[in-house]
Amino acid sequence: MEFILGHLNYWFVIVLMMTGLYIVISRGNLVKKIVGLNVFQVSVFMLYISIGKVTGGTAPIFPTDLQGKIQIDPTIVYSNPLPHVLILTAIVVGIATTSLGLALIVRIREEYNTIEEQDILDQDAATAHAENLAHGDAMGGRA
Amino acid sequence: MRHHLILRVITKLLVGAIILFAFYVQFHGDFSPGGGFQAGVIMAVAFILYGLVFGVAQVQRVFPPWLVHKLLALGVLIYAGTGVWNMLLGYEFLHYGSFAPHHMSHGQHSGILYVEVGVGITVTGVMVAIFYAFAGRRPQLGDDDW
Amino acid sequence: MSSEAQHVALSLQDHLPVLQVLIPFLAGPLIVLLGSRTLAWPVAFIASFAAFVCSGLLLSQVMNGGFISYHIGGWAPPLGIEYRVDAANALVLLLISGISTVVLPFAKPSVADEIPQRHHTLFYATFMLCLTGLLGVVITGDAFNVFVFLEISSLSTYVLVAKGASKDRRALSAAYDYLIMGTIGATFFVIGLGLLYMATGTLNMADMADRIAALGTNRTVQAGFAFIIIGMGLKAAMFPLHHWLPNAYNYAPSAVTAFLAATATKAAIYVMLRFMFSVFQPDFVLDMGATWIIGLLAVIAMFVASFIAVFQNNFKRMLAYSSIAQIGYMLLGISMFNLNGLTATMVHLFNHGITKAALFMAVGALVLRTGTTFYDRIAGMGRVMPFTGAAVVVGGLSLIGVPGTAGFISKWVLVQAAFDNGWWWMALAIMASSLLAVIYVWRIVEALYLHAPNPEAEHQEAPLMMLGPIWIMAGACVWFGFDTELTLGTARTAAEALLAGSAGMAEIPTAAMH
Amino acid sequence: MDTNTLIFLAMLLPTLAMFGNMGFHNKPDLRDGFTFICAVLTFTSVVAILSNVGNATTEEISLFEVFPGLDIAFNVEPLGLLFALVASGLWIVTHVYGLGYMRSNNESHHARFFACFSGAIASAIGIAFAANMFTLFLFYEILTISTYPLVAHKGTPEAIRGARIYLGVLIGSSIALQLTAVIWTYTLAGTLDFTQGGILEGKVSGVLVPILLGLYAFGIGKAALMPFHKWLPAAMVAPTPVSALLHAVAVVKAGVFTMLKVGIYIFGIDFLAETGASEWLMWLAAYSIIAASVIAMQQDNLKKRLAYSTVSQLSYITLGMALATQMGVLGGGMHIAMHAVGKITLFMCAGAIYVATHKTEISQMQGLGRVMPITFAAFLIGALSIIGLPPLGGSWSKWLLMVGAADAGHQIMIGVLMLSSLLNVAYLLPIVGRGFFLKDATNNAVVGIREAPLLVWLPPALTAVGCVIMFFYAGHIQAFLMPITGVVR
Amino acid sequence: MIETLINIALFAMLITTAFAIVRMDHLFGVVMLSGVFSLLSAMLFVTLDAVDVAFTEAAVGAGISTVLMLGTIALTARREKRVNNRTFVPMLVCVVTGAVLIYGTLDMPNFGDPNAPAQIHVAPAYLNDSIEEIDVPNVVTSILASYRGYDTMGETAVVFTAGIGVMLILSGLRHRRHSLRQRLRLESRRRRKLAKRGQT
Repeated sequence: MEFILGHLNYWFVIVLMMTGLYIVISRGNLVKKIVGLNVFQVSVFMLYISIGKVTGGTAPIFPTDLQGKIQIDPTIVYSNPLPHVLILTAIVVGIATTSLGLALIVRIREEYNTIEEQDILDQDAATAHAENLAHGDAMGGRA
Repeated sequence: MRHHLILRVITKLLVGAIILFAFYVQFHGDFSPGGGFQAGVIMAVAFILYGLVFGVAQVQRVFPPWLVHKLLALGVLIYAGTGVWNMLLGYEFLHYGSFAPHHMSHGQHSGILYVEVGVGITVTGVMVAIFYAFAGRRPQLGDDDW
Repeated sequence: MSSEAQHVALSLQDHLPVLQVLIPFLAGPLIVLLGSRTLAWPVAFIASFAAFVCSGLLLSQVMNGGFISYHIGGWAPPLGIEYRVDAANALVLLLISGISTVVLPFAKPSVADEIPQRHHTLFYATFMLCLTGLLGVVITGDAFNVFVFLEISSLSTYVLVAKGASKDRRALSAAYDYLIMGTIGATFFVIGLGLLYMATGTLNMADMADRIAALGTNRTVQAGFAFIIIGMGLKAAMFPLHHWLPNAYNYAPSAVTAFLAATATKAAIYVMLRFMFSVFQPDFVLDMGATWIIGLLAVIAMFVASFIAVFQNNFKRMLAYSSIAQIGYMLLGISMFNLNGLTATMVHLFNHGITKAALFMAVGALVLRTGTTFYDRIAGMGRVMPFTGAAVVVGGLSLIGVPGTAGFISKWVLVQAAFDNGWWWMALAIMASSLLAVIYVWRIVEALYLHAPNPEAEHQEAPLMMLGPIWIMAGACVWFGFDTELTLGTARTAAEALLAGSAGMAEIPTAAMH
Repeated sequence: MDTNTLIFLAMLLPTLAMFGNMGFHNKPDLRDGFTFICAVLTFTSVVAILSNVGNATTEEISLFEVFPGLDIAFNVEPLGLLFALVASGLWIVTHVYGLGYMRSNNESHHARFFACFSGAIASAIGIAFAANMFTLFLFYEILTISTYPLVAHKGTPEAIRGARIYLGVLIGSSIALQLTAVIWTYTLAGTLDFTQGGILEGKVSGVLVPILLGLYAFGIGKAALMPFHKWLPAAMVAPTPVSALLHAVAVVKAGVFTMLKVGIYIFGIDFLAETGASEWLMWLAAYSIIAASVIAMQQDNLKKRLAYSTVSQLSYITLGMALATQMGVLGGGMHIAMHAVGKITLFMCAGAIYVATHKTEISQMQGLGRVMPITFAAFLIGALSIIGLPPLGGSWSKWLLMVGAADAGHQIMIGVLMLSSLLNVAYLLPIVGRGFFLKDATNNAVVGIREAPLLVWLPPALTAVGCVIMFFYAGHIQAFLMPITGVVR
Repeated sequence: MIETLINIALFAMLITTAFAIVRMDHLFGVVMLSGVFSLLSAMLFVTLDAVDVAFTEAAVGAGISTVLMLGTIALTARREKRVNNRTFVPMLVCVVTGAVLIYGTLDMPNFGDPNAPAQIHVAPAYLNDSIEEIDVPNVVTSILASYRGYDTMGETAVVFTAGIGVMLILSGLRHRRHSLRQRLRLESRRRRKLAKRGQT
């Protein structure tokens, strides 16, 4: 029981992660893929933050007095600040990726007039087919 | 959205407050949650809001794109420059202790301050730049399509 | 943290590890800040060259064993981030910075031809960031720092690939696919790191290695291992995870392809090696049965990708598939799991890098004159561009592994490794897959020489700015086919350290900063 | 000059000729003259090496080390010296012939042609003087690559196809099999130096010995052992000078030379004899000899017929090695020289016929002997030498091979050799007979045909005379080669 | 216990949101749900004592990225076209990956365990020494800007890369979107340029 309770958090996170991953690889809409990627990444952030949590702990910010001097209270338990730092970085990386992805989507839409993966693949396949017709057998056979 | 009078008035009031809040988050990050990154985002939000309500052209008059470009590079250079300065002082890269060799934490304080400013500037610049880039494209949908 | 009184001022020499990354790092924003199209290229080139010098100096310090540790911010690991240079990563650093220094002069005319002028400033800034990211990934001794720099390089790579869109819109979808796959890979890597952090409480690789060794069998660590290998496998285009690569390489601007093909996947392979051997122990890797899986995938890659390469009608795409096959050789070296095998991986990483750089730059020269990379359009160009054509031949021979070229050396060591394990059938398989290389290389040679030149093309040799870099790389292919002291010697030192596991990493260096 | 300098000179001069051809590509006379001088000087250097060292084996000189235990090194030993002499000597003749052939046939791209030709000679000399298997392999591959443009020279689809087969078989077999064998040897023995008595004894045993030998035997595609012989007929699309020098002398001889080197200095004859590892190779060689001869009989294209004849004759040399007896090896070594002179004569005659009449098929050659007597006389002498009749050079090497077979106790092989001689008669002499004695049915074709130009008919005439001379000097060659068997030290 | 219940409740909402994202094909709704997801996760981060992270996630996930996504769908399309032929392979991938992860959890320390390796190895050093060494109340800031300041510099570079990347990608001409007049003007300019090149 204790094991289950102690790991329930992680399992929830895993379910979320896999939902995100599922959206990324199963959906054909480019924007939705990016949303999925976000869900996936945010769930990973949860994994990290869960690692840092200490039962009965508090946020790793020391109390200060009015002059800004740090008060040290040995009874307070702090959660692990390191994962927080890592995740701050990771969030930034995430938004950077998202914005790039979205910028690409805007351009793709302009060039292909669609943001559905299948349509893009079809158009690319058509282009490739045309290219192969033009260039394919010009070399006297396949090999 | 030129016709939304209330929006325009409130926006004008809000922008100042948001910028103020951004500065608070920037320089109070040592004591409470927040820091350069969050401050940068908030600062950018101020400009984005202004741009959304008054149009990109308006905000670009206040905050011209060329300045945005310079700023986003400048922030990174401030951060890395802090480290280079430490190196010039004969210490490791980003060893803020070098700013006050005899009082460790003072040096650390100034170091953190500088780099957080760098982060803030870059993040503001980048967010605004991204907004400009997206806003520079003509939307496919009108207001009422939602 | 030492007390202030004892602090000895560091010299430039001591700062080399951080300068290695810092110089290109600064160059990126500097180019943007200057905002000048004329200054962008010189700044980029100088920075890249300086990084090359740094890596040369670093390599000369560690090529006979030992390592340099640099504590960024003065915080000793595991509190702070550590840069740690040993033979393995010094060689990769040299490759990456060297390739970028050679590709940049080539890029100048190529980029001018392929990318609209108003983008040049930002293009070179992005290029510098990509270089920074790759160097940072390779040099660091901190596991999370790998992720941060990996993302710098990845993001800039997506952008660089997307810049091919001014010639072919498919560059955009290729970049998007790469972005999705790359981000999944990076996220897998982060998950793996999280699991490792959970089990060890540290992020420093050397520290992690000690703690993992102390843990014994631990399922969290095992899962972490799987995620890290798969995550890096995606970045390295390990066989079933390679789908992003052909399109990305094919539609990216020529200069970008030349740079990426020679460096990006190599950096990922290096990280894989580093984690497998230095963080997890060699024994752990064996217990996981990872060598068998990697070996199997490698062999499939060698044959399937080469086979696909044979049937391409597009030079660039053919080379992309050949890259996947060649990555198979590197992974095969890992799966051999002996000294020669790892040496082969390291040395092939280097040799294949220079070979592909030469070939992709030659492609760029052909694109400049003909506008495309299809066999029928570049046909006969070997006659009107004799030097470019000859470079293709030299690079192609190195790809096949003909003696007197760099590719031969790596193949030699790899086959030797197979014999060391008594796998003579594997030796034959390696050689048999080389036969496919003979076919796909020779198709392009025939196209270049045995057909009448395409009348629509510009009948002129590539400019000197391109020929120089192409021939530096082609020359390197030949040079390193004979002089193997640098490549093979360093690779062997690196392989020894890697096989020693954390023993090659653990002790606190005597040459520490203070 | 000391021997080391001469070795480098012998490789350098053809390389120089190669660059000369590229450099002076639009000054034909200067270019060809330069090449001729280089050819003469190359031969002179090889002769000078001969006068310096005789038939001794010299210390190896390492050019540099690629990695420990593996260097690019050269030395002189009798077999290699013989090969170098043959290759460089015949280069002079063939160059002269090539000039005549290319100019009277209006072939294109002379500069490229002669540049590659010189490059091929340089690598052949490199093979001859290689002191270890690695160096030999290096030059072996360079030889393949430098001859590729020669085969593809005409640029016709047929030439491209031929060149593809040529390169595919040669590079393919050498990379896939020979290189594997080389690396395996290196892993086993830790060295690749050619050592009297071999380096593998005691390092490998059991079934692995024949497997390793197999990797070598098939990997040395240039030796055209069946079933890796296809490239040789395919390469006949090349201009005749190429067929003459490269595909009768340099390339194929490089193959069988490598085969002998492997047998003598990597495995060691005694080791082979002891383990019986080469027995299967002997049978395969015997099969090749007969099968190729039978195929040759069915060819109507003269060059193709000669090509299959070459396949058959090369297997003599492989057989000599596989017999693993002193006499066999000697015979094989001598056959390199004897067959070279004989076959180059035949090829040059075929080229001369082509130049004069543009005929390639044997069935069209009725009566040509009477209008081209010198060419056909030379052809006859060459053919007789190949068949092995005294007083021509070919008889001696065949004799030694038979003695070797007897020594080894394989009387069947004597039978094979004799049968092969009969087959040789059957496919070579009818050509001459047709030329001299048959009348063309229409009789039109002969009208207006004259002997080919001087530069084209003189070289085969010279080599035909060479065939005769070699008969009388065979004893010298045998004595010269003696050290390779390890008897005289 | 209450913390646990809150956690479970938050996770339940998160999972519901995530599933709703999978099901929904109206992109505007998807984007909004993604914002909701970020806000919920920010709340979760608060209960897990990560206030800095919560702050950032709220600002970035619910703020900036939602705005960007809205901007994108404004420029592209509102609806996802449903192609439901690919579910098996993605499902398989997810199940296998999830299984590996679950396998990995089996040896994990319990959630919130104060004696977990992560709690006893490096983190205490930060918590104990940073007061003396850096003297900043927010330990996250100390680590972020000093102990691991180099990572943060890298992070800044990532942001910078994204910024110039978006500028590079989006600053091209929108050829298909030009009005007729613009197109004509561009055409004449190009022709003039060609003519000039012809003269020289």
